[in-house]
Amino acid sequence: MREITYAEALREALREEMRRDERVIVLGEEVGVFGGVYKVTQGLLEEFGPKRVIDTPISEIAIIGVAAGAAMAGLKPVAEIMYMDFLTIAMDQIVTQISKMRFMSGGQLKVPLVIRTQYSLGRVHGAQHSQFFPAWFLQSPGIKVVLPSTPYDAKGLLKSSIRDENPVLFIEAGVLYRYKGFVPEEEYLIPLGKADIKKKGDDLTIIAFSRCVLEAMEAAKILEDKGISTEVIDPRCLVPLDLETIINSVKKTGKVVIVADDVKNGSITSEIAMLIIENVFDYLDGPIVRVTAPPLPTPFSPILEKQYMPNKEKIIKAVLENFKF
Amino acid sequence: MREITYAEALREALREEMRRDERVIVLGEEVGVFGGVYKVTQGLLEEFGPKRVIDTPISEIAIIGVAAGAAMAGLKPVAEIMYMDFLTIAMDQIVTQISKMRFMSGGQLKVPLVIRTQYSLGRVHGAQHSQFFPAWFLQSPGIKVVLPSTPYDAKGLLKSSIRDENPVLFIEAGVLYRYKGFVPEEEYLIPLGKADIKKKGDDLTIIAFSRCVLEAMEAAKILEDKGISTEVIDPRCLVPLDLETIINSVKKTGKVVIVADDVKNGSITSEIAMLIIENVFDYLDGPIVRVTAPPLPTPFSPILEKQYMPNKEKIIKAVLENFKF
Amino acid sequence: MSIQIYEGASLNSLKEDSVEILKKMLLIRIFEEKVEELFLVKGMLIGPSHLYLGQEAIAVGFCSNLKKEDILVTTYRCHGHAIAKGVSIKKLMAELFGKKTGTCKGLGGSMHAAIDVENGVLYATAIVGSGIPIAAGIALANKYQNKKLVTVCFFGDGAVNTGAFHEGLNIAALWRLPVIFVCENNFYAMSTHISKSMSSKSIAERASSYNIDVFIVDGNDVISVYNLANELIEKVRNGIGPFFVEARTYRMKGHGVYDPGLYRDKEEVKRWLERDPIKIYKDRLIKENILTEKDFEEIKLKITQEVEESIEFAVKSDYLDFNDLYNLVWV
Amino acid sequence: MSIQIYEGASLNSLKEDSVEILKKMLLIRIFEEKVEELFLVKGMLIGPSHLYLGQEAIAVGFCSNLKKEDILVTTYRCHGHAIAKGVSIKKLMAELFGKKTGTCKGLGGSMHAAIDVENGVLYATAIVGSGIPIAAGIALANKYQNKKLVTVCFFGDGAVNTGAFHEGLNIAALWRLPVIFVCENNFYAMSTHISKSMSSKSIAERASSYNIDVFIVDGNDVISVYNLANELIEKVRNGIGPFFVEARTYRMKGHGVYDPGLYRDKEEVKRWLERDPIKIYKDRLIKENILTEKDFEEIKLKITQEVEESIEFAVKSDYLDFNDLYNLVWV
Ligand SMILES: Cc1ncc(C[n+]2csc(CCOP(=O)(O)OP(=O)(O)O)c2C)c(N)n1
Ligand SMILES: Cc1ncc(C[n+]2csc(CCOP(=O)(O)OP(=O)(O)O)c2C)c(N)n1
Ligand SMILES: [Mg+2]
Ligand SMILES: [Mg+2]
Repeated sequence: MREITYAEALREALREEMRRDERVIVLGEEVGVFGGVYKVTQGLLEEFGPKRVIDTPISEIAIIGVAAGAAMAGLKPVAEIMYMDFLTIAMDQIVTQISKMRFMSGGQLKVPLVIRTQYSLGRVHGAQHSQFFPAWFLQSPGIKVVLPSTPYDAKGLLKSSIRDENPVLFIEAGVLYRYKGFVPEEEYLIPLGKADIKKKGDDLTIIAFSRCVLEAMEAAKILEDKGISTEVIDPRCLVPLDLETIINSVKKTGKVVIVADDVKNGSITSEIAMLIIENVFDYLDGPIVRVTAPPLPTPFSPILEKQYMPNKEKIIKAVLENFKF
Repeated sequence: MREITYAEALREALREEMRRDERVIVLGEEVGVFGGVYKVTQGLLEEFGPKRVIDTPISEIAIIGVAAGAAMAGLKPVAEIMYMDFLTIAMDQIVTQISKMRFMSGGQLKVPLVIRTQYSLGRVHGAQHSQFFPAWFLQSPGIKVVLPSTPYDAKGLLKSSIRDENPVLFIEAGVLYRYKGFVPEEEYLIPLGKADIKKKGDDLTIIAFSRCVLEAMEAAKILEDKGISTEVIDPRCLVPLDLETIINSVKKTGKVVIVADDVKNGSITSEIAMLIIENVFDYLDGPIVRVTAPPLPTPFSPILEKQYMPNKEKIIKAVLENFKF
Repeated sequence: MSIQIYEGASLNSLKEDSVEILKKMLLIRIFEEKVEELFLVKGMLIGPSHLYLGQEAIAVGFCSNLKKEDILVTTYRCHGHAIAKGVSIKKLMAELFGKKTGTCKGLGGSMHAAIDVENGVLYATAIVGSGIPIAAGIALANKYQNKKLVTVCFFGDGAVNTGAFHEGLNIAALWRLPVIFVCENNFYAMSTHISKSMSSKSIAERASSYNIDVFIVDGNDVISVYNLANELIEKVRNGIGPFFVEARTYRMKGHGVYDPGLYRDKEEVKRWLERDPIKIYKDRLIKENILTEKDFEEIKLKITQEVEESIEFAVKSDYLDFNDLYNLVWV
Repeated sequence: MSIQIYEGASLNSLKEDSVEILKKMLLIRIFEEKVEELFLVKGMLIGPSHLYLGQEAIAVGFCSNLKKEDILVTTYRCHGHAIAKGVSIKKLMAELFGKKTGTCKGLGGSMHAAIDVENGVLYATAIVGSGIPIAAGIALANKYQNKKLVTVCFFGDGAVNTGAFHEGLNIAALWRLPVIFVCENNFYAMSTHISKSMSSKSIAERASSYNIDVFIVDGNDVISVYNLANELIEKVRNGIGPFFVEARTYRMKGHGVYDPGLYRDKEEVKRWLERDPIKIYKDRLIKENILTEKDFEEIKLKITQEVEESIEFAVKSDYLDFNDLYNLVWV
């Protein structure tokens, strides 16, 4: 079984899709000569040339705007925004333009593009380089949101994102780039909107996103030893959301913990929790417990950042809390 | 009893605070010579001169950035962003800069500014001029969020916002500008973070925000005739949120409907609902029902826009649905 | 790069098109006057709407040189560009009424009504400046695919101060993209005169600092606009670009239909109204014996008829069913 | 407005400051070298950090002319500006360690470590370009309050392509704000050479299109920078502004501490290293008999000692308690 890193898996996805489809181009800051600040696009310039792997100025508005225009006119751009924080510069293009293009043109426009970005929480980057706010895009119908947690998922989901005819925001977890996992040699795709049950279990459902899936898996192992059998679900996509898989699990376990790296208030955990309550309330036999970041900007200090983040201890505590009921 | 419009009430607040405190300045597109596209700032230029009432270029990044700098350096700027949609252009300044300045400087910086904006849902403005996404700012600790629903509240809250030492996002409802209500001649302030019980009641709590408060009040009247006594709570501020008032009401009624103009997924209603569930779950004797916009961009067509928006009929339906339990 | 004041008042080059051009300008004029009436007098339309009255020469001068497949990116002030590019006025009018027979099925409204992929109007945005990087992206795709297509991006003087303008122009110039940026300088952004919003001496000067060839043209003189457009479009079709045009013009009315425009000096308004682009051009055609006053009246009558029919069409059309909206968010 | 290539190599004007200036530059140099060691050799520091090695003449040339109350806005590459402006290196170092004795109590880290309100460093932002409109706002407030304060805003060549740069510069020029924009053009934004990111012929040319007086100065020649700064600061203090300075310089090392900088041509690097601003200045001082080689060695030793002490201070300091964080979000 072949093991490669999350970054390599992403690179393979890009390379395969670029080979497969001439319309796919890559653009962003440092994606070409430098191979990406986290080396995800390394080697692409050499293979595909500067026409298809395009270094841009520090112009986030234009990176996204150009990608949108190119998508309208027949290409399939993959635009990289170096840190998720910098999406805040391009929100007009992402939310007020791209997400609404198809709808407000009465279905005329098609804007098949992927915005790749990564959040750096956990890498001691401080308040302006650690933001994670996927919930914003729930409020902006018209763009899909993907949150891969493993090399396998990263590759399969990125390939599907590139083939999708809709705009896709593909949010990577910076801390995972060097993390290795099984990725087959053969080509495969993972459909957008299909959750993955990362671990089967009967007593409680842990729903975790992105980096937190790993923490959840470790917590699950420890809990198993304590005799608590948890099921770990990784929705993988926030939009579209595979509510069915979540619901089926909750029907089985009756207990839920939701884990994500965003700040608690208005987080994706609020939304997932409400969806569960609105759909399968009667099956719940304990409170839904949420494990998230607290309502603070991210502190730089390494010690404080660790305390700030969701981790396996906090997840275990949440699970045990649920079992008090 | 004096009745004035919501726009006039806002103007009075600005005028009074500008008279009271020389540090208060107003800046934005069309705020000076034109008096504001919705006439909120009319007459201010004449009274306070171009040094304090500053027309800007179409530069949303700079409007907010300049306000931030001026606030750091001792002024109390009130920056106007003409439509809430245009906040998407300035999100870096609002979220990645302003909201984090105090925290990431270790408490050194103070950035007392107000960003006034308005959302135009209900005015047939189409997808790019009708957005309402207050939930975004829940994810960005460090900025207060105010949502006035009446002329009285608008005035009292704006005055408090200007006096506050923190950044405040003050979101007006465009459809309410011409709506009249009681506003006393004498000066008054409304503290930020204090909900208002717009109507007392015993059977069910309706929590409504901004424009939806009016719809809720009309629904409440009709429900009263049907023998259902609802309590209508207007939190008025999203950050800080007066959870206590909400909790006390829920403890009394056991039933909740939450109404807001944002798109359902990831909306402020999700968060409020979860807070209720996390705090007073045991008091609930029916599902929390949410009345929001559907997961679509806003359609232009006047007929479709009406169907798109929360209204009293939808609220009544939600209340009756709750009573099925 | 160079800044050139373009004057190309020769009628010769547009001979075949000369009456067509007048008709197009008139169609825009009469369409917009009717729209204004539908808002202000008849109360049949609501919402924001920004008329193209007085700027007709620019849209027509450019679009008369474009092929159907060539691409426009425009703004909320888009009716004129749409008509000049060949979009059906029936669909356009229906869009203003929010009907499902509209260009955008009634979901866009006046500010996006121009969007008509079939006729190459790929985008009309209501956010000032936002179309500029998008147009650059379209040009990039055309260049990449070796399509000999021309992209023309229209925007106003107010857009020049947005971050999107700066980032988009820099990239278009840096990558030498086949696109023409046309800034319709009507000297006002809402009530704000350009002297109050832009530090540079002129739009042309600012644009040329990006290392782009810039042309200043009288936007009320359709012959000059046409001839300039012809030259630039030819170049861009052959892969040379980008270009920037500052077309100086004036709004006959307020910013939007509801704006009486009182902030403008009466003398200034009067001076510009005397330079009505249709009147100037019509007089020229008559002087050159290409047209008679009678021809003109006939054309006007016919167009008025056509516009009335578009209203009838729009009024009779249905609204989309709300449930259909769910099928229009995603591909 | 004009673009002027500034050369002011006269030592006279800085006589009293001349040794102080060397000391400041050396303090920055040695501080940064130690920081690099703490990251790469000792592994005692983590996270992103961007050293000021090679650019010392710019910060020192400017800040030596500023009063304590004058204001800086800087970026993630901010240690040099902080030191030049008088921020304690103990607090600075403690900030890099994330300790509560740091300038920002450990909440900012290297990229914001310069923020020290007491010493007039009001802001250090990690988002390229974002400080430019903020600096304009600070200048607006100073002008409004009739404070005779100077605001200096530092940023890199890469910032020139951001929307924030454009909007901020336009407003500063339009409103004639008392601020000096100093673009430290080290020719690279990460690995991207300026020729690959900017369409304009030069940063100076782009800046001057905003109707601002622009000066190009050798950023490795502290005497020129000092003299230019002195002239401009005098003017700005008297209400004349804004000004824009393109200071040409070079990073001695990679973009951040972990970047070996392999994308740069070896010859180019070599050429620039020969123009080490400290070496140039030191040689000049020795030549002019203001300093001896021995003085220099003594100064170095003393500074090294001082930097070592800052490390000791930082290491010994405590972290903030997590619960304290809740008191630092709101006033
Ligand atoms: C980013 C942004 N800011 C503000 C507005 C509000 N607004 C709409 S049109 C307009 C004036 C634009 O003027 P100009 O670019 O000169 O175009 P014109 O209307 O004259 O055609 C403004 C400020 C907007 N739509 N988008
Ligand atoms: C808006 C934004 N985009 C991208 C980045 C990532 N980034 C950090 S520094 C940098 C290069 C900046 O170069 P320059 O402005 O020349 O400053 P220098 O590092 O050379 O001092 C980039 C791209 C960022 N911090 N902010
Ligand atoms: Mg204009
Ligand atoms: Mg640089």
